[in-house]
Amino acid sequence: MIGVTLDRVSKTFGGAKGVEEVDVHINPGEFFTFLGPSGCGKTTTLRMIAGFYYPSDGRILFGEHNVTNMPPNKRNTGMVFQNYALFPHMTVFENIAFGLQVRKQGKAEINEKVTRAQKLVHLDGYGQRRIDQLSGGQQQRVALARALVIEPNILLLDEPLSNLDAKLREETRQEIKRLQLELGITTIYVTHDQSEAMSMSDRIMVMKDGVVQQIGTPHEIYNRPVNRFVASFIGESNLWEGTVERLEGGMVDVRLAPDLRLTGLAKNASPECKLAVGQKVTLSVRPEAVREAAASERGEANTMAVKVLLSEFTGISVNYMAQAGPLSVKAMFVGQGHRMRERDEEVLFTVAPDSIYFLE
Amino acid sequence: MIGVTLDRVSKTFGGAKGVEEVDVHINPGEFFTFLGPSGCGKTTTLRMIAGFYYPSDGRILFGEHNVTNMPPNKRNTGMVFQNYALFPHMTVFENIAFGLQVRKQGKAEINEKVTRAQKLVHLDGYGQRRIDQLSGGQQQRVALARALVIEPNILLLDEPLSNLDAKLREETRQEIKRLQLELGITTIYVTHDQSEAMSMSDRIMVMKDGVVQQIGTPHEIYNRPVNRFVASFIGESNLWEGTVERLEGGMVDVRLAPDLRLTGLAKNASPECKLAVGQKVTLSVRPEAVREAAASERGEANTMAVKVLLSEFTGISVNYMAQAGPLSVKAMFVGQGHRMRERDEEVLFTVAPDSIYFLE
Amino acid sequence: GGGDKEQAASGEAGGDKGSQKLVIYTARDKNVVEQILPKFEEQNPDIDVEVMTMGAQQIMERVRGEKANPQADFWWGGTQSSFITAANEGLLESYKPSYADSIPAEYKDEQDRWYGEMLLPEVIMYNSEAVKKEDAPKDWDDLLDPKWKDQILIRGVMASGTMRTIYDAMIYRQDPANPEKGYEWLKKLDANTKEYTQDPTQLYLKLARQEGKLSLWNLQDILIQKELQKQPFDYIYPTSGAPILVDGVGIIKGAKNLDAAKKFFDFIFDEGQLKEKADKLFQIPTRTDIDKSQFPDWYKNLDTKPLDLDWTVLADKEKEWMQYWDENIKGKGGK
Amino acid sequence: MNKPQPQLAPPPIRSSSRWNSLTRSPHFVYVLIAPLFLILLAYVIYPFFQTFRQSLQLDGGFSLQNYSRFFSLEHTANLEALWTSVYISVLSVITCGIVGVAMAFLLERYEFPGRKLLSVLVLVPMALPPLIGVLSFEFLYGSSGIIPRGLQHLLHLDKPPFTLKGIWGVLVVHTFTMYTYFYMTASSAIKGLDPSLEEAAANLGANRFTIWRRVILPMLTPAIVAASLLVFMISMASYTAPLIFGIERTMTMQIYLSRTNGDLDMAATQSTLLSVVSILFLILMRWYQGARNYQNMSKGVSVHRTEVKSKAGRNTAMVLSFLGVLVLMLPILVIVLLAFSEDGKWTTQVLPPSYTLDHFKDLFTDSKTWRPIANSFKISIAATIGNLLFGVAAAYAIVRMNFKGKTLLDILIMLPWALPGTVVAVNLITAFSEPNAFSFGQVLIGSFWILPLAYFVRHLPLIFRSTSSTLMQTDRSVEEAARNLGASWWYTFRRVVFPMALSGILAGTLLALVEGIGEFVASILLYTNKTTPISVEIFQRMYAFEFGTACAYGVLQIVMIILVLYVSRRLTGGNAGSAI
Ligand SMILES: Nc1ncnc2c1ncn2[C@@H]1O[C@H](COP(=O)(O)OP(=O)(O)OP(=O)(O)O)[C@@H](O)[C@H]1O
Ligand SMILES: Nc1ncnc2c1ncn2[C@@H]1O[C@H](COP(=O)(O)OP(=O)(O)OP(=O)(O)O)[C@@H](O)[C@H]1O
Ligand SMILES: [Mg+2]
Ligand SMILES: [Mg+2]
Repeated sequence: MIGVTLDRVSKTFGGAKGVEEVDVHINPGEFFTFLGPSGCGKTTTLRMIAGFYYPSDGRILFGEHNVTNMPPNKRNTGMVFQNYALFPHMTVFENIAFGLQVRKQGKAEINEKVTRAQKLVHLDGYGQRRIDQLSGGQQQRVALARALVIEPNILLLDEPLSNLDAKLREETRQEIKRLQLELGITTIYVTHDQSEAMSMSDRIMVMKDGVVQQIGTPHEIYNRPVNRFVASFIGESNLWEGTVERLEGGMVDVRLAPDLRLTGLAKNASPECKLAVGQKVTLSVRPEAVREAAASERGEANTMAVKVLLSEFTGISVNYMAQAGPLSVKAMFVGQGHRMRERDEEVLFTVAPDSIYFLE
Repeated sequence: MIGVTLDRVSKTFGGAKGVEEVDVHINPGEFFTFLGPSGCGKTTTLRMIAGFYYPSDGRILFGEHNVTNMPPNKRNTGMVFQNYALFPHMTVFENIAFGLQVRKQGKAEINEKVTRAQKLVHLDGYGQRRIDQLSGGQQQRVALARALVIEPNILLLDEPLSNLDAKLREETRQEIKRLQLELGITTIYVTHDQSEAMSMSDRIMVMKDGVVQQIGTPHEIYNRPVNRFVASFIGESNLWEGTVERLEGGMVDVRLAPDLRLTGLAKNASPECKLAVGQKVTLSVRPEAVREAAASERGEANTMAVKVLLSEFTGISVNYMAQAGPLSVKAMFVGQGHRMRERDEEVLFTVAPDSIYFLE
Repeated sequence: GGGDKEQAASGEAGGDKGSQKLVIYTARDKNVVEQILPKFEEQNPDIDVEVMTMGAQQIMERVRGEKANPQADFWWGGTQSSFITAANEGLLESYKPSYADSIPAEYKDEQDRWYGEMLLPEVIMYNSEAVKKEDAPKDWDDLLDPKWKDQILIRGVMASGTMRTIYDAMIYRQDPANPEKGYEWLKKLDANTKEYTQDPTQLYLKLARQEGKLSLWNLQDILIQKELQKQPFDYIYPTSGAPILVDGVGIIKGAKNLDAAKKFFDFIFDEGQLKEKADKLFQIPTRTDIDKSQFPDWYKNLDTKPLDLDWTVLADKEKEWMQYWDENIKGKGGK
Repeated sequence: MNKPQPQLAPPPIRSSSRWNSLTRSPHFVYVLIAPLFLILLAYVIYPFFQTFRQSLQLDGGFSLQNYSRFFSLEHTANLEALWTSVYISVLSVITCGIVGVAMAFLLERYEFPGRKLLSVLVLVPMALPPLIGVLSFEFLYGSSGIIPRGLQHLLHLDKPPFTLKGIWGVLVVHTFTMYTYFYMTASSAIKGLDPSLEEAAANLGANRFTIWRRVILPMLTPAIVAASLLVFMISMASYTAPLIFGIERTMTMQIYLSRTNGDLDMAATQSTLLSVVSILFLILMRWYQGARNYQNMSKGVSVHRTEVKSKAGRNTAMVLSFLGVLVLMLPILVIVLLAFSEDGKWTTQVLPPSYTLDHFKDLFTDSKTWRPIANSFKISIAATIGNLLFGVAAAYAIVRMNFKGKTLLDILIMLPWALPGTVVAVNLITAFSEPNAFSFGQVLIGSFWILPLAYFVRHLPLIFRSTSSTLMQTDRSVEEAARNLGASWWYTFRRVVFPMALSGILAGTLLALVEGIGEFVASILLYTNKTTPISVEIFQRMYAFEFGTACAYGVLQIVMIILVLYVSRRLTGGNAGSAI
């Protein structure tokens, strides 16, 4: 098991900046995820760890060892490239076997390992296919198998499941997780799927425009985002601005509109947010924290009457976009118990005080 | 607006079969989705519609017009390729402008449209970049813009959002939907993301191994799947086998285990499922339909005591894998109200009779 | 190297006999070489001769390039002018043979660095199938007759020492002091010229195929083509005389096998050899001390009347005249 | 190095030694490319420097007088020659490009019966023996040629309806003999082209023509640039073709004249300017090519090529390629015809009147016949192996590595190609007639090795060009993947880079090999009796006016080359390493 340290690493492309001063220590055996909008520098960072880019600045350590200038083939990392980078002139089998052949393993051993890897990604029987005879998802699975089969010290996965269906993704995810735990592989995972990131990762690093925003466990990131960007990027969030009116007994009253006031708990505030009476703050409320209130609750604290603008059924849930005075409210109701409303209907929503989070 | 008819279309590759007897009529202006596991023939079908493969058998009609042998450039379809297929020797601007230039539009007009398209996919300012200077997601967005900008009659989208983050995907999805509605474009969408399929599609075609399983609205597919495959593929589902014990007053009692009996509504059965006492049936229960029961409910109908095997927090929900006697139970709880259980704790779960669906 | 085995196998090197070697660069064609060499080898069995055939210009280039470490010993065959150039560049060794005095001064170098081996009168050539002897032009000026328009083929002038000499001679013939007259004459010739061919082979092929009927060429080659190759060619010796070129030989400076080279030098000027060459190869020797009556008929009947030329003037003016011709006359005579 | 690692052990990181810190330095790349520059120093800079120095020297001093003489407006012959050479070269590039790319397209893009055979035959004109090759054009299209005379007889005209003359003649000869550069590079590029790009363009509404103009041709740019450079420079240095068709005012002719006149300074000046023009063209091309990216960028590997092809298109392609190959083969066929006809008998007839097997009898009864053939193969193979090693390494360095001096490297590689063969040979003679370090203390002149060396130097750019254009097309992330899987640089090269670039490497290798077998201009100045190559042998037979035998010899050469082409095709399974 080996940790990875990025020591104030930056990378610029000519004039354009790729990433800036990434400074993070990834623990041995950790499952670490890079999360961020498209073009924020995830791949760039990963490629520096793999050794394909030299950082313009900063150092990269594997354990205690400075590997900043070490050639990629000495690093013993396994990478799934975002564009797969399969060997077009080799069959599926040969692609997967490549890393093992490089390691001079025996024929029988290679055969067995490759067969196992093929099974793992549901490609048994495809060994002799040429790469151009595979579907997009199948290609991605070959790329995955190729990286996993060598059981590297560090696994670098750049959106390895983006072209797979949910079922297969789920299975593969578990398989990756199992391998990681079994072999103690340090895994760095790039994904655009927040829920995937949430459920698999030990820690997540959220980036934006090449700059790290927050590093923390999924719980921390989700429940205690450091800024508006993180709050809105990780899952849906209602972000409402208001002014603190009262601060008493750990409770905070915030006025959002002349006739709308919400009460939350003072401890639910980001480190950067100083709560004080008269201070402008941003409230972050997750859509699934919005509940439907009974008619009897009208007028009670934290309850608001809203008009439905848009409703949408996703299978597991019903999502609303609604309007409460000047505020737009996103809400999400899960499960059978809910009658779906149409556009322009009026509903009562309520938000529990402990599900309000304060941002700067 | 123009409809697309696939008239018993098949495609084989040498010996290997791609798709088999696809027979579907897509209405003018409809948003139609192909859904299925990786390698099931979605891309193949799409490529036949675009004109890159000849069907081995069957006809393809656009409206009334047989286009089976029409060259691709006459079809006025816009396609986002699964592999993007961007022109590497052109800049972002040139890539997007290509289709407009082919259509001999004026310079000013092209300029304006391309700029608009770039903005739409959040690539303003990237016009002069070379393709190899873009991140994976940015490339995908160029591919999308290139297909959208020509405002084709038929839009063929092959996993167009697979490498975008949730935020951007959401926005882009809405943009596609808006364009489709505004211009009445018939859209055929391939995705591996079930919830995306659910929320956007007018109808969905579920495929497996090149064979169509079910065609229907998202509601139908989700709530009335025709077989086990569809039930389990579209969203998570608990599939339990049991024997019908009683059939009375629209209610069905099914014994799953010596000490476990569930009651459901007879009307919730797939067309292929004949309910009769003594008949073996499969019950499909969505994880989100499983609720936690209060201790007081122990022993009541449809309530079962389970042992937690695995629990997982995804941000909006807590997911469980649990064991009830011989059955494994997946459950999903959304929202704040739930206390997360650890492995080996015992919980009471209950399933409402109207959320049980019967399959053959 | 891979060559060693070959050497032993073919027995060409035979260095173990302690025998001498002789490397000859020659612009003579294969017929000549095959005629003469065996006889030389017969006489000098201890000399191992290696002959490399190439164009005169290529010999020049090779000798020049190898100046620092000469690979060849003897240069056999080349125009007077290339020998003069080579001598001036210090590429040739002086050697005065015993019969030196029998060769007129204009056919040899004053410092004995090269000697003329044979004379090449430049004459009018015609296709004997297409033109009857009596219709053929009798003298240079007859070539300008408009009836020969597009009937004359000329070997590319600039690339050929022979042709350049003929053309210089034509200018000189008109008036060496005022080349304008010569230019006028050449302009008219150019008007009648159908094509300048790239090399002799082309010239023969085209003339045989009657793309044209006349040409200017040297006597020896015409006879070889006529007698040995059975080509339908014949010649007219111009009544006013022909420019006579000298084809020479020389020993290369720094030759590694100087003795053998000298032996070969003497051998080719040997009386018997000269006669045989005249007989079989239509060569006109430079040596004047040999009785003409022993020679074959064609030579006995030949009146080698030279044009009256001053070779120093020619050498001096050649570049200027030819450059003018190339820039202002060639291809423009018809207009 | 690559022993399997125990799974839980820390990564196999060696403690840094001095060697490691050296190899990890960003300047280490200069150590890697140093051998390339060393070879160029030894075999290009050192021999050629003399030429350039000489052009600047006058009476022992340094002077630009030669250059002012060249550009003086009094005698415009030099300038005219320069202009003629340049415009012939540009036109040649265009005509060769059209023919070569069109043939590549027909033979690569359509599958029809006989395609394999045609795609071997189409390469055969490359094997045209240099001396008789040019003559065969005369026999075909000259005023007494088969076609003009045939038409004259057929149509009962007084005169042949056309003859090949002047610029047109030069262009025809250049096109027929040089289109293979385009054909080779373009067909390997078409093989490597990502088919999904065409699909994308078609889907956006582009018709075939637009797809060609906007997508395929631009994507072939590296291949076209490579071939253009080769054709441009070799046309600039072309000597015989202009001479035959009466275009005597060319740079090569001027150089020839200066050399015969013993005006070596001027010859050096002219040579220098000739190469300067070629180098300017090279820089222009590099700039043009550098503006864009040609690497396949698609995610994953595209599905096999579009299968929608009309029957009509296929048949047209079949007929066109058959006709094309036939026309291109005509000069070869004429040589075969001549080899079987009696010398001197073919005069005013359309076709030779009498035939004979004597020429071949002569050849096959002469025990020395096979010596030159064996020599040519030996020399050419030796040189090609050198070119292969050097060319591939240099191409890889230029396309994939980051260092300063790429343009210089490129120029040095192209330099010997840009100069007339005579100049190259003479420079080599001068440089290697005495022992020195670069010849390992040997006198190379007069030895076997000078010829392979000359071929190596002259054909430096062939493999380099075609390989680098293929490399430019392939996605480099594949290499990264291999490295990531632990493959050393060499292993990656062997298992990934080489197979993926194979079609380009092979194209260049065949070009170099065949060029070598036909090489004349330098050979004639460097051969010895033991190392006489085919071309010199043919020359000597021509010189002795054994024209028929020379042609028979040419036929033998052509047959050998066809065998080489056929075998190479068999060995590589036809579409060697089509990367996509
Ligand atoms: N050229 C080919 N030759 C042979 N088999 C092929 C070829 N192209 C595709 N296939 C096979 O046809 C099946 C369908 O492929 P297709 O690309 O349509 O899948 P898909 O549904 O798009 O999958 P994905 O979601 O992974 O992209 C796959 O099993 C694939 O391996
Ligand atoms: N070679 C390059 N030249 C210039 N800019 C580049 C280059 N490569 C990447 N970039 C830019 O650097 C930024 C970061 O790119 P990177 O590939 O790391 O993004 P990413 O986070 O992986 O995005 P995605 O999720 O879309 O793959 C992007 O804005 C991209 O445009
Ligand atoms: Mg990326
Ligand atoms: Mg697909």
